[in-house]
Amino acid sequence: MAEADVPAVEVGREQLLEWYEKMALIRRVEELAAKAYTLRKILGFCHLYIGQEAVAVGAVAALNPDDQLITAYRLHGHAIAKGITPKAVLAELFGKATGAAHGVGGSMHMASKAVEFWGGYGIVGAHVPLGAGAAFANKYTGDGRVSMTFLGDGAAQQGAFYEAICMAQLWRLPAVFVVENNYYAMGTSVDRQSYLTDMSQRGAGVGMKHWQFEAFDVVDVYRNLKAAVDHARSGEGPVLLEAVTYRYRGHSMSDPAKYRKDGELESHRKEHDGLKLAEMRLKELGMTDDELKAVVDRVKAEAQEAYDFAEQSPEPDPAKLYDYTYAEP
Amino acid sequence: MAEADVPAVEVGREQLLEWYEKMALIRRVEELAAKAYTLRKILGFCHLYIGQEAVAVGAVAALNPDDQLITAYRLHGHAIAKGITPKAVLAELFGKATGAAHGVGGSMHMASKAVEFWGGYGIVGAHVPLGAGAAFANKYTGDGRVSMTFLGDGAAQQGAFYEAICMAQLWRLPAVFVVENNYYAMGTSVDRQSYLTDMSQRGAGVGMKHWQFEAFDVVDVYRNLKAAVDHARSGEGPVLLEAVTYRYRGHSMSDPAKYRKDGELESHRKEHDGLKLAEMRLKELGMTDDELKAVVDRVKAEAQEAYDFAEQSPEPDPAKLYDYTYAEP
Amino acid sequence: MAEMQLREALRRAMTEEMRRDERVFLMGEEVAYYDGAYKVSQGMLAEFGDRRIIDTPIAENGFCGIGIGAAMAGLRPIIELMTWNFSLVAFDQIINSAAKVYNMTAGEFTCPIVFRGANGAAENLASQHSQALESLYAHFPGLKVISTSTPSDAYGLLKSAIRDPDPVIFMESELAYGLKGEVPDEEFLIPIGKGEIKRDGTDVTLVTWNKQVATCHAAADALAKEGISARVLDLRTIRPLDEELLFRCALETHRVVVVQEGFTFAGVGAEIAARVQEACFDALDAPVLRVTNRDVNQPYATNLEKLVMPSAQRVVEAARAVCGR
Amino acid sequence: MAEMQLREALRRAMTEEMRRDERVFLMGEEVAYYDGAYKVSQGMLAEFGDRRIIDTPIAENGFCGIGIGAAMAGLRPIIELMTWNFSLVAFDQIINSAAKVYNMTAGEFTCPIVFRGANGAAENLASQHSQALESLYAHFPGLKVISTSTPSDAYGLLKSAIRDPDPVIFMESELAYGLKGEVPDEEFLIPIGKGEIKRDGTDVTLVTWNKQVATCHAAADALAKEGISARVLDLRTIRPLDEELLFRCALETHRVVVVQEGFTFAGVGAEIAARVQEACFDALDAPVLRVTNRDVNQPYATNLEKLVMPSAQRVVEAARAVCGR
Ligand SMILES: Cc1ncc(C[n+]2csc(CCOP(=O)(O)OP(=O)(O)O)c2C)c(N)n1
Ligand SMILES: Cc1ncc(C[n+]2csc(CCOP(=O)(O)OP(=O)(O)O)c2C)c(N)n1
Ligand SMILES: [Mg+2]
Ligand SMILES: [Mg+2]
Repeated sequence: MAEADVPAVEVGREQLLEWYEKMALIRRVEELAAKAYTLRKILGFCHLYIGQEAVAVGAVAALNPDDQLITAYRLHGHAIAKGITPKAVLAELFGKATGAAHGVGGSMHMASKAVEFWGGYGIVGAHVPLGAGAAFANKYTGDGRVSMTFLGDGAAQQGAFYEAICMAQLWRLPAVFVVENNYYAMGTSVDRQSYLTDMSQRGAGVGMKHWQFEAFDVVDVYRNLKAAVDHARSGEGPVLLEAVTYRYRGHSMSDPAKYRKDGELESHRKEHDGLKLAEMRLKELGMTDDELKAVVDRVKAEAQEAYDFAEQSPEPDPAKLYDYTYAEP
Repeated sequence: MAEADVPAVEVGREQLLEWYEKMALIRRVEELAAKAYTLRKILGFCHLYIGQEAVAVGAVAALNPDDQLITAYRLHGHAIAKGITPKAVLAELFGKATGAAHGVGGSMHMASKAVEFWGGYGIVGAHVPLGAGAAFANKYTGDGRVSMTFLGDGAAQQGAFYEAICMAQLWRLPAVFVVENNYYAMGTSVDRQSYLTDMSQRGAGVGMKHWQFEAFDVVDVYRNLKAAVDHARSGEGPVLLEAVTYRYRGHSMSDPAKYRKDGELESHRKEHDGLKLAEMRLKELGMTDDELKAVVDRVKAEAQEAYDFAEQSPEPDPAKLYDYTYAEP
Repeated sequence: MAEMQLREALRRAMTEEMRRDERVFLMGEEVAYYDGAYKVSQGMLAEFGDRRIIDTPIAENGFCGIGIGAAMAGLRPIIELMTWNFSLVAFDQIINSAAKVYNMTAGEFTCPIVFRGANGAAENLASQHSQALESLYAHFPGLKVISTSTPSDAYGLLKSAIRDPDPVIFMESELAYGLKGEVPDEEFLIPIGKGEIKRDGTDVTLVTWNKQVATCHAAADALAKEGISARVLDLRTIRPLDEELLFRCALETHRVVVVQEGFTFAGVGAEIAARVQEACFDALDAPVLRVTNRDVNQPYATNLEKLVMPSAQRVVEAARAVCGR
Repeated sequence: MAEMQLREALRRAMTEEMRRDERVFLMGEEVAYYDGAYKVSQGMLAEFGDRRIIDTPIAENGFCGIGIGAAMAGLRPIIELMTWNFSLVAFDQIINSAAKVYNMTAGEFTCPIVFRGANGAAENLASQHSQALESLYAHFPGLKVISTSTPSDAYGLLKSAIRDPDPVIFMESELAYGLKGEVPDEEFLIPIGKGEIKRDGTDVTLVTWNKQVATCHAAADALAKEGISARVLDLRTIRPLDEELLFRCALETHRVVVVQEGFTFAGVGAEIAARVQEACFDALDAPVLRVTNRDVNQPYATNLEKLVMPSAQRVVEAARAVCGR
């Protein structure tokens, strides 16, 4: 299958609106996180997903609720898309007891079994075998679930990724691997870290179904991911996708991102912004500016509420220090 | 380039005879090693190369003497082909002070800077980055050398291999990687360890020039390796080859090799034996049975002499125990 | 009570656990169609089929990670590493994933997985294939580490390891796979974290585990002839350490020698020495001594290799020294 | 004598060595066009060009291995690991290749390579990004291990490391990169394997290295107010250990506390305790105590993290304990 062969999908107004709202919520939550970071309410590493929201939201739309999703440290978008609340996300970033990981994980590590959001990992590429392991379990139990693993273009250079896709293909695991090519791994552009710049080509080397697609428009993302998930669920084997996207912020909060080409960021913001593209589509479907504004207001309020919740939540209880290392201490 | 595009080569009688003799020597040395192993004169692991001799000999013929060669633990063939003497090889297997590694390495580890034989490694796949590193040095110094790295079909599943070929291609290193597909990794046939059974296809995933070829006839090996080495030396980048071969013995001396398909070994011995194929070619070029027999006798004598040398050599000096861990103790 | 080899005891433990719990499976190189590189899993493919006895490509980092993911999904993987030497390519998955999943997810996910295989030197396998690596793994909170080689202990502890909710490092020994010992017929479990006094004695405690227990027995025999009564404490579990028993032995014998195969520097032996001297300082008549590998990469030749490894002779000398002989 | 930051001292060492020896190069993630994740290599691309200052993909096992191969070919690679946490994916190459090349080739090939980067916790980086891993590397014969954070020591030792014929693990500290110290203007080398007394004292020796030297200075200040005179011994090199100086300190102060950031079990602290009690048993007035990380995976939240790390307060308490206060 190449991108051209991916079947078209019908996406109604309600559906699209829901996706738009989710994307807007992710962005707003992260804007607040950025603010909190400069106020030193959030510490350590904080990797923002702003610019890439369409990928997480469109991809999760292609999953069943009990399908597993796993990602790296740039996780806020995936977490919220999969169902962790903004409150739990921001409280975690604030290092509070009410956070998704009780303040133990911070920006990079949080998870929820209830919504099958598997986290949240900081060693580049190392979570990819875990995602394949989820798919292994799905096949082992025959429960019909599919696991979806997100990784960066940089992560695709790691041996862990390679070994995972080799075995996923050998064993025809129900897994979808999505390389989010956001142009850079920290300060290194894709062409400086790999001879082939389309990471989906790695699939050719191991015989895996693979293709690349532009992942700016949430409907495009949904369409491609739906095809991939359907394929994986059918039992025919895994899929490796490259979703071409772009990150607007630096690698982490401390990166001034001086490595961009002139005008690159501006042109992406103008032509490829997932929120803008969804707004345009919604307007085509008849939504008015007022209706859109109402959504944006709702999102702002929800994000602000989460921020306040995070701020007011208590610190972790020191007595629990030893509770997070062994399940059975 | 596909195998079909590899230019033909002219190989004269003298050349072929030399290769034949080297192959016969390798086989004879290993037959003696097998004997010594059953007598417990050789201990630990001992992985024989019998059946694959054409690969090492044809490949080394395509190298300059100062090009580097690195391989795994099934190394006797490559070692002798590159220029370590049978005496030094067998003495090493016997654990003697006169061995190529002074008795410290055994069957799996031995090396010689003088002939640029780099060894000799026991962690599957882990030497592949070292081979790429030799090529890195060649490019860094601009000395025009090419490194050649041998690995097994099983080793091609390791992340270390993948990372090495990714960077070798990104940096256009003067390197040739040769996967010796000998049908099995221990007891696991290639189709049970990889979805694609032609490991050269891994090159497609990283954009590296690659092809597969049958490596039974030493002239075929030379022809293909020459093309690959020329390409690598030209500066256009590395090459990944799969050499289809077959091992006659078990994985190591303790493996009864019950996993073979019926008749598989016999048909290889009959139709694909590198020594027989070379004999046939030599006869076509006019060599008589007597002339051939003289070669075989010479080889037998040389191997026996090495065996006796190994047997009579002294054990390593215990006072040297601490000499082999730090260059500067 | 049946006599069985270590490999049979391990097999019995895995087989029983797989019969009682459908979530348990075995994965590793050559575990299925080859019946195991060291025949530990012999016959298990025939009983359980290749859905549950799974041969892997040679990709330890990948399949350890796949096992971790499967454990997070609720399965109970047993991952066989052909030897622990090869675990170093999977080190990141074991340390940065398995040992930290419970932490990183704040308990949302557990990681009930067993990594098991042969540890330590066999013979004449040279530097890359002869390492005893328990000291590495015991360093990390989040892991439990077991190292044992009597059939009965291995059986009872492997069963506990498989049922444990945390990742367990389970270390066997290639040289001991064929050694026989009594194993009770009825099912039993041995709790993780409990050592056992394998031989009583009053003058010195030899603290050890896995195949060095045999070395210590030999040393104790020799010491007995010199009138030194040596106790042999088999730790069985390295992490968590059975401090109670360890300190009790130190307090009772006033002299301790740790016998650890493997590298000395920051090894388990150092940990034991550090803890014993801290907890039992006033009761000690002599410093805690260590008998470990000589500080070199392992050589191939037999005469050199013998110099490197702990030996009964070296244990005897250390015991004499702490007893002031 | 100029005041410079740790990162500048490291850069000066690398730059001087690259000027004097064409075989030296620097390779790692973001070392070139980004000027280094922590700006250690700032400006080096501009001076040396991208033939010698080389950005890599995120493939540590691969590029560490490529560095090892390059070293075997006669070059003198400096491999920057962004942090030592990420070295675990390259652990096999560092242990099974670098530490053993000289052994496996019986000296035919040497492996003159430096692996360097930030070690230990910065702040609020949680369990995967906060590890101090010197105890792992010091375990293995074949490696040399340096861990230091004063600009002057880092300069002199990094130069020695680059010129050393063996693989050297060189550990820095993210939190210390910006700290300033005096570095003499004229070129100098500090020999590998030599500790230094950073502050004299008579009642207790605080044995430590890298940024815990600062913790110990703070503790010594506090102890001084209580009338306890604490000596601060900065080991600087972990392997080989400066036993002579270490034992001398133990014999002179009769009490020793080891302060080690990182996990406790089989850590460098255990090694020091084990050696000191063995060599100086009769001279010790109290057991050797260790101040290390609490035995848990590192949490993100500041209040929890503070509980985990060694602190001046904890050092003070340990020092009081060994001094019988
Ligand atoms: C094994 C490892 N090496 C290096 C790092 C440091 N690091 C963190 S993120 C990153 C870049 C990853 O880029 P990419 O995979 O493209 O993901 P993105 O940040 O663009 O989402 C690097 C080098 C790490 N965390 N793990
Ligand atoms: C990392 C690692 N895993 C496992 C092993 C055990 N082992 C040694 S050789 C081998 C098979 C390798 O097969 P292949 O690469 O095809 O080479 P061949 O033996 O056929 O030459 C295995 C699994 C090892 N040495 N290293
Ligand atoms: Mg990226
Ligand atoms: Mg093979």
